[in-house]
Amino acid sequence: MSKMLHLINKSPFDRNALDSCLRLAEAGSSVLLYEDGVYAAMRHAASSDAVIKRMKDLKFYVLGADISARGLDDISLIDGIKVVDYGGFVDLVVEHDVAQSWL
Amino acid sequence: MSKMLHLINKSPFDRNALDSCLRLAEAGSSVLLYEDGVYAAMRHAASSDAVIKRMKDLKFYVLGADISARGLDDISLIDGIKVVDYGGFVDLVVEHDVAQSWL
Amino acid sequence: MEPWEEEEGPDVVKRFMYVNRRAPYGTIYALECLEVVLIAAAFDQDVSVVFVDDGVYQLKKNQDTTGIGMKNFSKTYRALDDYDVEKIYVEKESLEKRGLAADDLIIEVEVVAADQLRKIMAQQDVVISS
Amino acid sequence: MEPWEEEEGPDVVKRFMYVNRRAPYGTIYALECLEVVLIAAAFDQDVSVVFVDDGVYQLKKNQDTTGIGMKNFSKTYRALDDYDVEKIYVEKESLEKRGLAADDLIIEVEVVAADQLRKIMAQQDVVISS
Amino acid sequence: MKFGILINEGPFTHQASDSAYRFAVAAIEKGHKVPRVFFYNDGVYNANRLSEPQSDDRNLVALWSELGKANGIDLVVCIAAGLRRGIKEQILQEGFRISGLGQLVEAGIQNDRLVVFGD
Amino acid sequence: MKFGILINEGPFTHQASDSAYRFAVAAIEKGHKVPRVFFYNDGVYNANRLSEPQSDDRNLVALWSELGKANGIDLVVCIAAGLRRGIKEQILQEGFRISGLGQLVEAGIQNDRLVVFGD
Repeated sequence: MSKMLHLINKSPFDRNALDSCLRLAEAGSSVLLYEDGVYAAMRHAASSDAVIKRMKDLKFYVLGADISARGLDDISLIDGIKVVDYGGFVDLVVEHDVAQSWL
Repeated sequence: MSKMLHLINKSPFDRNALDSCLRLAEAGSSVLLYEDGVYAAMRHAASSDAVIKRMKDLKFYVLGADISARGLDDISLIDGIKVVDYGGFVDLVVEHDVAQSWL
Repeated sequence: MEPWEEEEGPDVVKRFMYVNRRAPYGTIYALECLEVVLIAAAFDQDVSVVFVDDGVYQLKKNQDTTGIGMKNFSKTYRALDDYDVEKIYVEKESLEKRGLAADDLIIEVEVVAADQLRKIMAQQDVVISS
Repeated sequence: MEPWEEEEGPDVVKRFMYVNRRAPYGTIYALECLEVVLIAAAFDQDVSVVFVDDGVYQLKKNQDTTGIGMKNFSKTYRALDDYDVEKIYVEKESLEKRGLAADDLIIEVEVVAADQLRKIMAQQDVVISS
Repeated sequence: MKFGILINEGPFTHQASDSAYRFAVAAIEKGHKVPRVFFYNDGVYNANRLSEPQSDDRNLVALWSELGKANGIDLVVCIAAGLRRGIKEQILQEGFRISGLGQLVEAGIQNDRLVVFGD
Repeated sequence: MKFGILINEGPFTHQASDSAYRFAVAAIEKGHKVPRVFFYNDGVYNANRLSEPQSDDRNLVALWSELGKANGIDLVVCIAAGLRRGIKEQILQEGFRISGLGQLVEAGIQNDRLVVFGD
């Protein structure tokens, strides 16, 4: 079985990309939140529970440059989501067998 | 107060346009579903209840050409949604004071 | 002379509302809508700007776009006041859903509940969304 | 000779999955993804096509685009079989949410539940979404 | 009645320009006027005369140009949106002109309705 | 490792091309290869050399062209997607070439990973 990296670049409030990914991501795979997808990494948002619920069997990452761009450095992230830079994005793609973009 | 025509061209399953419109449309205004918005006119879909709930104080219309294009002629519409053609779309814009597109 | 000039005098004032429902940077709509508002301010019309849904993120403080290589236009919202664009509304429910409050925003705005915003929206002559 | 030809032989077979999550006509993604699949079929690779979320609408029977002036490409899905594209999956939950069933679709597909689809998705080498 | 139309998306990728075109045709058939269509955001791509759809597909660039000519519609491409996207005079379809955002605001002031088509 | 990249959106309207560019730069800095970037859907607009962003804005058309030249990246614009949208040789930025969809499938076959950036 391939180890998958799921890429989410859409806001969880506007699009169903995160919902569908959380429904269809196999246990043990990883999710990288970037672009408008980073809003899903915020604690205390209406979307937080859905993410937290799958933290037991999925690993979550978020792109720091997109967090800073959107002024979210002062907002708490959900515990256990790891911040990466573009180099870390590349490393994640290398470490997983397949990258799936939820467009 | 202006009599408003709300224009929805997005699927209720993918975007929040319909939800936000239903939350913010003043009683007495109208909603035209067109393009991918026509999926919200279908009966027996997960989105149907939200539409039905506001049928008591909003009028709903759907663009027939977009229904046929998507092969929905054989699917039941929610009772009380009126089908219009592009001429009817124009008439609705004329009959209301303002058209608001929920992009 | 254009046909409409026969019907309407030059001093008609309409209520224009610009509606922002999308986050900044992920798409260009926030920036290009702001560009319209700045031009619109030069016309003697009644201008309102509304931020609902992900549009409220446009006003988030502390934006720093260095890492994504895009222009940070968030400070331009501060210029709206100089352009006499003073009716700026943010929906309360949209803020709450995103765990944000008024003091997270880069400018002072009028935070309005959905049922108030409904009434404000229903008082416009032209609504431009992007 | 390109650098990769040194490393991989010509007869490597990869599992390609094309994922469709959007309705037809409202956007071009459905059509342009179908165009990729038809080309991909000419390569000797293992091809799967998946329809989830609004993507299931692409396969709805009885599409008639006369009124919107766009090309009806729904019958092209029937050609997939001639191109030996036989692994066509539709998610059960997506159909149900939209009040649709397998016999509403223009071609025969394998309707799979979300937990089966998870496993199918996790067996691919390349995933192309549009 | 006079309609202003604002189109925010290019041809093909979204249905916006198709819907706007059909709306404009229907309005004119009913005796209304469409004094101006303003092309903003990716809408500026509707004016690219190099656009060459497949022979069995509609050609929105040509359709707008012809509708404009036949009905005196002012087809305005936003200069700022067009510059960054590379829609300039040298590839501009006949019948379109390039101008500023003020033309959009004017369309809102001078017409009875402004209808926005986008994503 | 070798990465293929697929870009489905044009510059400006979506962040896709920006993100893909930064991903490609980071990959190259880490010693990986990016043999090919394929531009599909509205992604073909990234190759329009008439694009002229404001002076304080980034110019993705130029950035891709330079990155491609410096690192031998094959920048391929889909011929079918480009034709309908009017992205043709006469306005093609240096460093890009126009070819068929087979080049995308090839990029999937010949690279270790294919990463898709879109809307």
